[in-house]
Amino acid sequence: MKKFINDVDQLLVESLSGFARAHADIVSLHLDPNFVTRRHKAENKVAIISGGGSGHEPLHTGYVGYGMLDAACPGHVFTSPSPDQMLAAAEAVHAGKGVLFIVKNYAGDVMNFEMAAEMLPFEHATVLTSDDVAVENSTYTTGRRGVAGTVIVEKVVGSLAETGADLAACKALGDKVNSRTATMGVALTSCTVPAAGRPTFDIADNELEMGVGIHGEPGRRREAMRQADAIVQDLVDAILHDLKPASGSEILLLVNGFAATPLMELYLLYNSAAGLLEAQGLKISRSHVGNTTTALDMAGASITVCLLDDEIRQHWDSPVHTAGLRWQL
Amino acid sequence: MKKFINDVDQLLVESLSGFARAHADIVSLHLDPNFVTRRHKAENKVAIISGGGSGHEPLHTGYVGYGMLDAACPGHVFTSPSPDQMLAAAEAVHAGKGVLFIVKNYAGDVMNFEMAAEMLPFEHATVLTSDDVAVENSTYTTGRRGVAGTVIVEKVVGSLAETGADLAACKALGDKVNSRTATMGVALTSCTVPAAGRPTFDIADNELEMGVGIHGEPGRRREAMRQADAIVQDLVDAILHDLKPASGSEILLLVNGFAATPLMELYLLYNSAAGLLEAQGLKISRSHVGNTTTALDMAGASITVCLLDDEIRQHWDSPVHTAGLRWQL
Amino acid sequence: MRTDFILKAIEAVNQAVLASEAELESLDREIGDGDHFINLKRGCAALLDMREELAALPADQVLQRMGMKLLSTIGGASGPLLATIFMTLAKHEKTETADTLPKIAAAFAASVEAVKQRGKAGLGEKTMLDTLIPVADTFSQLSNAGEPADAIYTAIQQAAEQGMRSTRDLIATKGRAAFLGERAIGHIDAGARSSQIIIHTIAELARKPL
Amino acid sequence: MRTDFILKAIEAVNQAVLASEAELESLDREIGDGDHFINLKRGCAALLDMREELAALPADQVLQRMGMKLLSTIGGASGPLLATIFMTLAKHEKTETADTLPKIAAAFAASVEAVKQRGKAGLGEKTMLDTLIPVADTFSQLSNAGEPADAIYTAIQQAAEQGMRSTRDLIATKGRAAFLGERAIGHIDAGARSSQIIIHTIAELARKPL
Ligand SMILES: Nc1ncnc2c1ncn2[C@@H]1O[C@H](COP(=O)(O)OP(=O)(O)O)[C@@H](O)[C@H]1O
Ligand SMILES: Nc1ncnc2c1ncn2[C@@H]1O[C@H](COP(=O)(O)OP(=O)(O)O)[C@@H](O)[C@H]1O
Ligand SMILES: [Mg+2]
Ligand SMILES: [Mg+2]
Ligand SMILES: [Mg+2]
Ligand SMILES: [Mg+2]
Repeated sequence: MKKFINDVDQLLVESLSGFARAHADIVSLHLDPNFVTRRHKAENKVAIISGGGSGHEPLHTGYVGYGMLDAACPGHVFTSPSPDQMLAAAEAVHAGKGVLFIVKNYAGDVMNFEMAAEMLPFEHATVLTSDDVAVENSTYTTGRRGVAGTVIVEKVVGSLAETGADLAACKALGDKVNSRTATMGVALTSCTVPAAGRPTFDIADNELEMGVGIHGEPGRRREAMRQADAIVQDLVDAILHDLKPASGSEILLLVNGFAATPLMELYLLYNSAAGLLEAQGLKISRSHVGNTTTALDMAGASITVCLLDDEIRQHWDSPVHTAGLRWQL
Repeated sequence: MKKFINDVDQLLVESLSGFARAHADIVSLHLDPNFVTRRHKAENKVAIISGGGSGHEPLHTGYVGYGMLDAACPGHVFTSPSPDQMLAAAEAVHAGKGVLFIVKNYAGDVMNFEMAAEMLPFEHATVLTSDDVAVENSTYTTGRRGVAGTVIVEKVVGSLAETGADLAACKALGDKVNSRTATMGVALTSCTVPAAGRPTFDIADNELEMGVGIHGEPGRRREAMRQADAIVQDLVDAILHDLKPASGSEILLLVNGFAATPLMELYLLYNSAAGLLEAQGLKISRSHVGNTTTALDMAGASITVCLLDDEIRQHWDSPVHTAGLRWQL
Repeated sequence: MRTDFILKAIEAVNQAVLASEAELESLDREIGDGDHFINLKRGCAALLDMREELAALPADQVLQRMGMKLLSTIGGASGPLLATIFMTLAKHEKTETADTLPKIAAAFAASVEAVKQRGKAGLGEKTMLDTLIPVADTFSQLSNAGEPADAIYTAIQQAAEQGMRSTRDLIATKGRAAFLGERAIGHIDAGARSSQIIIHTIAELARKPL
Repeated sequence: MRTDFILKAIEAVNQAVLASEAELESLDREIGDGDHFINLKRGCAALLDMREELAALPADQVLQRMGMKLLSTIGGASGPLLATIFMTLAKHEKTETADTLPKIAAAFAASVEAVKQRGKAGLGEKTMLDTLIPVADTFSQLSNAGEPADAIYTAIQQAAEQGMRSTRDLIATKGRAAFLGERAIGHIDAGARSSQIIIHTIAELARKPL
């Protein structure tokens, strides 16, 4: 393992400190318990709080700021944060209109946020994101994982909250976006959890992991490496099989890098995906390409399609000012 | 080599096509010869054109748009573009006030831009960037390489050009920024040129390359891997040795990832660098952290310090709307 | 329960967990995300750090503080679940001191029930509950039947081991391994193994005179 | 110069370059950026593609088109430099057909002079000029002295080889290797080697009756 770190135990705090220093105009960092808030507390709006294990940067800390989150609670690497973090964050950012938690659907995250919610002295609701179509959905299981589509949920709900909408409306829009969003990812290499010091999985030079999770969880299947177009075909098929969009539907296409895959390749994937989706009669009216939801140092990428409607498009386009997404401000 | 590509020979065009599709609101792509222009041609300003070998994305195509470049000419991977590209780009974006080329100081780039300039039917000037302090400067040699500091030159000069400033003023500001900017980089792994199919250099698991170039050129020395703080100390020392800033100087601190190094580590490097620079009495008034000037799939990072003054700060802060940098718009 | 026993147990469990680093790490790497050992280690270290503070407190407060500490230091899926065990034990200890084996068994059974609630999971879902549920059942049955303490400890250890091993052939429907479907078969669940190690260690300690 | 000879040379040089893939690639990887072979291959392929178009043209136009084509397909440092050679040869061919060895040598010497101007470089800077300059000198001297053609070709090949080898012990002051300082010592310059291969191949071809 070769990484820029000093001491594995200090990695998180040092990285958060650098983040907060570099973006001091946008965020404030609170330690012990750890959480990040906007530099200037917002008033008279639903407080939007997310969080999860670290190692997915810019998710979630990088999305704290005007138009997205009020606070983010970073856990240890790939480990969900604990309820005291959510409670302290909620205490700091609650602005009289309740708290909405946006939580990726993993047992650990769900339980920790649930315990925080039970102890929370404010009105609250939770949006669980579960956009990863690599995982079969079933009422008897944990269900799907929340992955890169979470960024779209955070952007869109964050925008609505900025208008002064109430908790129920924010929760409803979050659920709607989640239900219209599907993601499928592929890894070319494993990630290495710093504290473990060795790759999470072994993968040969001529293999890929189709449907990998953003923590390096195994996916649907291990396959032979092949051309980008063939890989994208499988990703897009899985997404369309799930979303079943009507021809003519308007979509947001997000190509997300897991960290180690260069932009040059992400744009090539975008090109391939856009071609396939347009051939299906879909209208790509919004696009985003970049490392939005990473998996430590993994090489790989995911493709996300969100079915737009006027409401979602409008809230995607609205002003945002965070470390990770910024426009119109 | 495991990369998302179809055919090595098509990689560049497919990637450029994806880039142009994803950012169709900002740019237009022209093929054969290859160049990228703003979607809407700017009028009555100096045309700012940059270019260089591909593999450094978002540099330079990602910086085409309001407030930065009018056009960028992407060469093959790590190979400077050819004069016909610059000529066609200039023809497309010249707006009556002359053309300014921003060129990273490599023999190939310099000669190709020079030949284009000689054939150019418009008034023109060139800013050569040479911020890489890993290389000793000397009047008898090629001099230093242009690396991540180029982004600052492009942003600042692009902003001035937007005000209608003339060619001489744009050239002068570019030269000023370059002379006040110093960068030093370090690699943890090699990059792999797709057409070559194997890593450019071998490096052991316990080694780093101090002063590496953004094409995987060897640096000052091969050293033992060590803690991030110690690595950053060497980078910062090299920069300060070169810039010799007066205590109290105001600076822009840029931590640039070479592509495969996660944001989490880049922020840790930022934290370390900020601490050292502030201990020297410097005032970090602007910051930027991310993959701005990459080296294909290399793991590693560079640190850039730019000595600000009112003029440079103002043009750094001004509105920009490109794929790679966007604020206030 | 007695505070001094709890403190001894913290030390013993910490050692047992540290001794299983490679195994726990690789179990969670195979069908999870590889951090289960690190999470437990962090929790154990936090408990060790608070021994002095705990020593002066009655057992119910000790258990409650341990639960809160685990809740805020472990994170992940195992954090809230392990914390739930201690917080439930604390509640029981407060209303009625668990000074006999049947009372301890009842408190433990209530804790496991609370874990089921929190995790919305039951037997056969390839989680720590596959260790915990058989242990709670065995413990209650044998202690209510008045079996000798040593026999109970041995039976608990066997139940834990058997439960842990049963996870190997299961498909997971809860936790991170649930994302794997059939691919989880053939791997023991990390949380089932760590709970078994913890239970084995505490039973061993209980066997010896303090 | 004759168009049919130039066309034959394109084919021969293309084959020689392709045959040196591994060596050229590794030379430029050691002290450059590893793309020199790819750049040359792209240039050769472009010239091969235009053979039909060239076949009908007089030599000066052939050389000019080759230069322009290389300029727009190679890129990098070698693109403008190799293009400069052909564009200078074309200019000479236009004013006075190079139909004798002394005239060809003069045109070649002028081309090398143009490369020096373009690259702002001279002998001993560890570039292709360390091959080109000795070749130009030898060619001019021997052809002006009226030496037999075969002896001239042999001497040119030797000069190229010796010049190429001389780069091994040099520090580079121009091109990408200049960034390396002392670390470039011990490595032959890729452009010096490729120029030597090209010159060797053309001299070999010139030796044979067409
Ligand atoms: N819903 C659940 N109910 C009971 N136990 C669970 C549940 N989800 C996960 N677990 C247990 O937690 C263990 C994983 O713990 P850990 O690795 O620390 O957390 P995470 O899965 O968040 O990385 C699993 O091996 C499993 O035994
Ligand atoms: N200023 C110069 N003058 C003469 N030759 C040069 C100069 N700079 C570079 N070269 C030659 O160009 C060769 C490199 O070509 P190539 O690898 O194709 O381009 P790049 O260096 O841009 O990657 C070097 O090996 C050297 O021989
Ligand atoms: Mg975890
Ligand atoms: Mg090159
Ligand atoms: Mg785990
Ligand atoms: Mg080269």
